[in-house]
Amino acid sequence: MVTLAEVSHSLSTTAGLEVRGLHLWRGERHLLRAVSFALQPGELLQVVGPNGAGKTSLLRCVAGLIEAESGEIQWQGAALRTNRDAFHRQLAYLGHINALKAELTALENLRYSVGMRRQVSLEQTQATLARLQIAHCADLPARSLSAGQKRRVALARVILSGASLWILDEPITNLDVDGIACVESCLAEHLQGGGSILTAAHQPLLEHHPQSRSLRLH
Amino acid sequence: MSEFFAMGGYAGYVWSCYGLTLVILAGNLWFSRRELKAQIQRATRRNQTAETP
Amino acid sequence: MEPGLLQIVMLVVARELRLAVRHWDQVVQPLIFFVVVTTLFPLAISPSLSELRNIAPGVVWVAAMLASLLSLESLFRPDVEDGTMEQWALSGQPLALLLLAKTVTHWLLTGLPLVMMAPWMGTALGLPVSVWPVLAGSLALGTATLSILGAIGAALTVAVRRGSVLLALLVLPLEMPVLIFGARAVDLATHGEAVAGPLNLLAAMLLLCLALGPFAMSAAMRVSME
Amino acid sequence: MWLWFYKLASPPYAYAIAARWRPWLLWSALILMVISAYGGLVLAPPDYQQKDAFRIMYVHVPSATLSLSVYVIMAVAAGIGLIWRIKLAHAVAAACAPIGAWFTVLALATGSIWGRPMWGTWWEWDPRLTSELIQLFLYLGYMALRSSFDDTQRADRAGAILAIVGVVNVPIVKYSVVWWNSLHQGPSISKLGAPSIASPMLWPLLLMMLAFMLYFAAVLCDRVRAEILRRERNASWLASVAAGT
Repeated sequence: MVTLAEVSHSLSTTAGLEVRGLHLWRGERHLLRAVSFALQPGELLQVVGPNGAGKTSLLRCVAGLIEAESGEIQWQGAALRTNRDAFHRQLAYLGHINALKAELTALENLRYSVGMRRQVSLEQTQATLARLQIAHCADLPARSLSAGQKRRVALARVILSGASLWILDEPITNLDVDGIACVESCLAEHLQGGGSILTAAHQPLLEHHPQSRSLRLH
Repeated sequence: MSEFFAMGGYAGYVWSCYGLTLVILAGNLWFSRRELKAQIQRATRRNQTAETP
Repeated sequence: MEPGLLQIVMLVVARELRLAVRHWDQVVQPLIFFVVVTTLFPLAISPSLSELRNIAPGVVWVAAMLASLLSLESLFRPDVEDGTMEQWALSGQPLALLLLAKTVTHWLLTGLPLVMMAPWMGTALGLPVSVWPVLAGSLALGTATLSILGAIGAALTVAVRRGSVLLALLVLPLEMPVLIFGARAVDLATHGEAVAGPLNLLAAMLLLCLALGPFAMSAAMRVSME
Repeated sequence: MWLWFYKLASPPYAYAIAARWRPWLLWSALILMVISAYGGLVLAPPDYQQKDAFRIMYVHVPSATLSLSVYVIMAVAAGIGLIWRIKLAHAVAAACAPIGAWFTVLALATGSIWGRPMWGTWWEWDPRLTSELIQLFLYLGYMALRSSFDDTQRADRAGAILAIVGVVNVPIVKYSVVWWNSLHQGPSISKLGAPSIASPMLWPLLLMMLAFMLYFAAVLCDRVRAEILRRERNASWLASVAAGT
């Protein structure tokens, strides 16, 4: 059970994401029990808990991929169900799988996925790939990239999408040490820019960041 | 009485239709009943387990 | 900043065409299947063209239906499995439009080649050359409707293991009217009778599917991706 | 005004109503069936053309009508469930499908048995029988799709979409089958419908239709209660409701 004391927040909740009393069943298992939290701009909330505690389901539920059995999700004061498209334009979601087409190159993948949301110049894309240390993979088909490189291309998509809310499910899987450091600097930069992050990971992310909190699921 | 059952020579067709109707309607009723009983048992068993965690 | 809807559609079509070029075999297979199925009937029935002529419209149409059904497997399943469909659903753009654009491109790659191949197969089954325009026209309208109805079925069964048999069971009953009017139009044409009626009805069914289909597709896709 | 709608939609309330109404519906259906069977088999004079074979009409026509109207009820319930997210509506749609499918099987069987003396064959591509057959495919498709999802909520919503697409298609199928059939035989000589019907023949038919509808409502009560329990997370209210009636 999540006690509100653990997740105290004082700021007004109209600006960010607010989740109240979320219930979700998977078959017979009562996966999410009255999960409630708020996420303000500039904050990172890390969902922690053992395997099978429902971290991924919670993230997919907040993103709008799964319909919760009961409970209320509000984005900037309005219920998610009524303004879903507006919410999704402000959301970048990274799931377990990297959402890359194996036959397309990294650049093509980014052009077709980010292009759905906003015009992004080639230089901007290449700069982001360079930032994630995979500039050399730009023209390689995704099929030939390593798991870590694919994860970085997916993270590049999140960064380039320009969304204010990032929902990242295990963002640093398959990444090596400096990959993790690089991702953490991107996350910090996003928070600084007023963005908010909801993530699920096994090891803590931006642990010592002032705006970083955690939500434990049992 | 017997010419009633003969159905003007179409006894086989008429009575097979009515027989089939009886079988399907009764069967449907019985299976629905059984399904309901099974669900009631499942629900009450689940209630018991829920009350004694 | 925000891309307009037309740009989005162009983006989807461009991606599909690029993927198709790199997966050329998946585009050609339904065509080969269409030819193979059509050649079964002369073997099964009789080599004499005069006999084949009166079943030719039905054979071509049934073969086209089965070929379109076969090609549906590769419509949504790859995208759902590699996660790109999830990004479409979360892009904030109308999913119905994206799926419609993808289905239309899929029709361009599988339906249209079928329409161009059909006259040859019709002739092989003894249909006169004068029938070609009606055969191609009715198939063009019909395969488009089949693609949309098939896409709804594909969206419903994409999350189901071994869903291809279920897909056929769901979609074929819905496609029977298309078969009835399509085959009838070609049959009337071979007897030189007026074909306006069935062709208009085929066009009407296509418009109905174009209007309502995409919403059923996007609703079904959102359920399948849960 | 909407209060009764949401009150009815709450599972315990609907469960209790179904439990209470079921015996009344069932007994009135059975009584009416006996009366109309007696009227149809004994009182009605034999048809001048089909002689006594036409008495099959008293079971064929009601089950054919029911097979279509149950599909429409299923699609409407599915639509309500999808749009307003009411679990009870999905429960009703799920409950309707098997009953409707069995009515379609009954209509097909009695139709082909009825056709045997008239056309001399067990199966005739008569427009009514053909659209009945396609109707059965729609039911089987719906039930097959539902059973392929293990999560009830997803099965409900996927089934609802198929039911709505199907119900839009039903008139199209009926019209195209009639059009397709009329091309071959000209005005249909195989009149499977009710012969020009005199009143002693008519009232048993109307009574049987009513009886079938009441029967459908009674069986629906049972199936809906089972579907409600299947969807209810904690049916603690079950003990309080007169269980097992």
